[in-house]
Amino acid sequence: IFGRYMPGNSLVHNLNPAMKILISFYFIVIVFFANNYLTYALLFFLCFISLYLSKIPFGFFLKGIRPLILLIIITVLLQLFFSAGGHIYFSFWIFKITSLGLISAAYIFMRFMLIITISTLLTLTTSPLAISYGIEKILSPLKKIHCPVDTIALMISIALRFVPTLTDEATSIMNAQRSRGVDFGNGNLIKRIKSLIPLLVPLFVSAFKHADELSVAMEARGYSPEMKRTKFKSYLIGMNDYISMMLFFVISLMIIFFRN
Amino acid sequence: KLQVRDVVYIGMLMALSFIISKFNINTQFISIRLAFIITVIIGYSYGPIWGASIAGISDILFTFINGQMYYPGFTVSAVLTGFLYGLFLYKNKEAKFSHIVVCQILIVVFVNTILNTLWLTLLYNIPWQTIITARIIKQLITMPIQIAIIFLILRSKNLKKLLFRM
Amino acid sequence: MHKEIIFKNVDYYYQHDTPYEYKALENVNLNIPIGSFTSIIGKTGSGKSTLVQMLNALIKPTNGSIEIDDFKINSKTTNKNLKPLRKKVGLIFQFPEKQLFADSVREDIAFGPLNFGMDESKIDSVVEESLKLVQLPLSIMNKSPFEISGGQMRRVAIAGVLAMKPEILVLDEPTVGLDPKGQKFIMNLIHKLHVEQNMTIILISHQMDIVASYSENVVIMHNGKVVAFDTAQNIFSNESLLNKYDLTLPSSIKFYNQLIANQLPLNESVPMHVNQLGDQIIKMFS
Amino acid sequence: MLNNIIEVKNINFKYNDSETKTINNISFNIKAGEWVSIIGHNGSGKSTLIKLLDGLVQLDSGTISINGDEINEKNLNKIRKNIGLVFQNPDNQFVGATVEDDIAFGLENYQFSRDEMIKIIDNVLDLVDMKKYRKHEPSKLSGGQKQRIALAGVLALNPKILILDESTSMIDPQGRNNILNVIDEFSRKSNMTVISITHDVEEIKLSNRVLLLSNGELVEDTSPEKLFENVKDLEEYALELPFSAQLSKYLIKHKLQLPNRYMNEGELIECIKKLYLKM
Repeated sequence: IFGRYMPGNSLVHNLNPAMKILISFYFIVIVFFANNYLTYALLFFLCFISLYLSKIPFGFFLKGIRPLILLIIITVLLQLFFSAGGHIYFSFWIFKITSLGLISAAYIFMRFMLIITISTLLTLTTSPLAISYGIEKILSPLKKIHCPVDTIALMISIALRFVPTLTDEATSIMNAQRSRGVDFGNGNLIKRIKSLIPLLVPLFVSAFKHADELSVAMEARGYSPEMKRTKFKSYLIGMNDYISMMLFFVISLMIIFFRN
Repeated sequence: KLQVRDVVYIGMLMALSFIISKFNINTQFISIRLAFIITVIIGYSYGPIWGASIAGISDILFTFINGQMYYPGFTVSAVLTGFLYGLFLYKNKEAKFSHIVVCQILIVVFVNTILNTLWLTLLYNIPWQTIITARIIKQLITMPIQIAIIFLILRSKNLKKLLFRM
Repeated sequence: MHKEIIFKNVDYYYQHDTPYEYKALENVNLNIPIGSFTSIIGKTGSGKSTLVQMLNALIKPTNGSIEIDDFKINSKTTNKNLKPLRKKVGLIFQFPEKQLFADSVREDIAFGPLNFGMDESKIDSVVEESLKLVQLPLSIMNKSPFEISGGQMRRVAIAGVLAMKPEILVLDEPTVGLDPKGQKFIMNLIHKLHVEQNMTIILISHQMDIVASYSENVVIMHNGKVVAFDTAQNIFSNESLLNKYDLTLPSSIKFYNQLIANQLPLNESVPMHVNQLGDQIIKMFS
Repeated sequence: MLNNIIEVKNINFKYNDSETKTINNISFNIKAGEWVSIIGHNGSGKSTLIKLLDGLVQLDSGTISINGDEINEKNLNKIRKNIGLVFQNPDNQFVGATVEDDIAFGLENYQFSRDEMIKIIDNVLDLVDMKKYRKHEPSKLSGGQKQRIALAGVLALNPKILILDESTSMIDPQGRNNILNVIDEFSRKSNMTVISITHDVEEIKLSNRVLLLSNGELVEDTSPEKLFENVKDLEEYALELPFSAQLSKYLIKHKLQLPNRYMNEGELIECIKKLYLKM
């Protein structure tokens, strides 16, 4: 499975992808403005509402953030030990746990959880295809300065279309080389880099062969990069999009107001 | 100016960057990310503007698809890296060693060391002094490996035939 | 020492323990005799490729085990010490030319043997021998594997596996995408290896004419299960069995059945290829 | 009298990096509604020939007219709309990330409106019996299914000519039959011309006419029956004799009194039966 999209039919799933990406961006930026418990609480409130509305099972969501747990722990520990100041609770060799350290560890933990929650939620509720559509829409004002947005959109969709194909191919090339005695992921640095050559060379060769033939097929189907094309895919911007946008905007104003 | 083939090639290279990032080499001390090879290839074949745009878009797209934590600062770094590779390597047939070295040093100093450290200090809320030494040491180890790989790609006749079809 | 490759209660789940889990093999029990030519048939997605990849421990059974000689593969098998097994069982994948990577044909063929620790000094003779087996001129050795024709690429890839001197050769659709002449060449090569070197052959194929003409045993797979395993003669005599699993009859048997339907007295066993059918017809006239 | 939908006159073509001509002075006409097989060994120029027909590579000399229009740089778009091309590897012609997106790709290029697209996609998915796969991704389809989508994608534009470039050689027998049936039916209904590059005798048997290429030259322009009967070294042209021909060859070699001409399976059975009853 490519990406971690979880198909569904919730309000969050059905938001316009461009809008969803913009809102996520906006959210990540306002996270950095939060600096006291109230402002963090507001942001968590927003996250929980979104999560609830997405109808994603909480367990599944937790599984989704599992790969990031190590990162969170390390960060929290870093904070705990390195931002000194205030009352000292515990001290061992160069490590000290201080009141200030505890507070900043708590803040950083919350900041991480927020960014991760919103990124994960976006991933779980938006298919790769919808993400590419969203990026295309966000870039579309650039058409005015003659930026080839449609062409870029096609590049992205070709990329997404071939990720599963190339993944399968990479697996089968690896298997073929394994049965010829290659040990992937073993040995020292040089040995590891070397063991990638029998994987990467065939992978590139195959990818470019796909590319050569696909470009002929696309030309045969009447495509040319400069032409005008109509669009099959379309996502409407509905009432829900406006409401969510407003909600995020209002909360961000509150954060500006309540921060220290 | 772009042919149909170029559109498909860039799309395919983006897909490749996603795939090969799964084969990053992680040892106890350092990790080598392979996707920079793709940025080099795009920069060499299509120049700084395409290099920068595709690097930025790939960063956003794949971070979201993978469900990693998104942070806009790293998109800025990716864009700059793509731009620099394009600026120095675009249609650089001779691929002079000095060009590659200067290019990689600029990337290491401005992007990897200054910018990325800045993003990390902002993101993790830690003073830069605590991580800068470790980061510099890591850069000093990976830089020669990256230079060697770029040099190999741009200078090996066989690899060039396979990787650059335009 | 076993005289058989033994699959014992083998299950395999893709993405085990995830929401995407899906069962690719279910309770497979199969004993393939060493030294035989066994074909595996079944629709796309029936689990054929999954099954044969287990012979090299590329994937390991979720439950159950596989025994090949002294090797036992089960869910606990680690990736260490697999080299002797992988040397013994040569795998030729679909479109094997996709595995070519080296600067020269020679280097590519030598890759496997070198990985398995063959002496540098013996490499040249092994490469030459393999090229002769696949009937390519030695002059091709120093060419890049990407500069030769598609048919030649496939032969070089096969030579690369043969150079490892496997005792068991597993082939997944080795003739797909080749023209009839190329197909015949590959099948004759496999047949020759089987007859002359007594190599155990396990072949996956969709082409019933090929399966019928060459194999001794046939396995039918359907939805991850082995639903039939018998001699080729018995399998292909059982038309309703083949129909049940959406498999076609070989041309020779189709024609034979039509002759029988026309009340011609061909009372022998079903013919496995055109010459056998021809012989039966001639016998009918004598 | 049927019109010539394709007229090829004295065409020549050579690739830049090659020393010999890939296409050497070929001329032929194809009538609307014909099903023509093109055969020949690898490197005989078959694939180049069809790329020339679609204007995907440019002629060195000679002319090609499609539906009355001589191919030049300006009318490529019109020419290509008349011609649907299905290639060998189903993976290398799938542009869209889902089935419906892929079929839409060609329609978007010819600027159909969204409403038209929805209708057309519905129709062609019905035609190739893939309606329930509409939202599926290509990686979840079998080779045969992908090839059916490729076919749907070109039929969506209602082409006058369908060209198959070894389109069935990489898929399993059921998939192959399935596709050939769809094409057969569609071409009869809409008088679509079919040109197919193939190594497969079953496919050749479907055609009215066979063009045999060798080293860039057109060496035979004949019917399937005559081909199986007259051409001695079919294997040299990357073909295998049909089963009935193989069998009668073997029987004749073993002194059975069969007529020395090509017979299809039915004819051969009749012949053997007669012979047996006479005995």
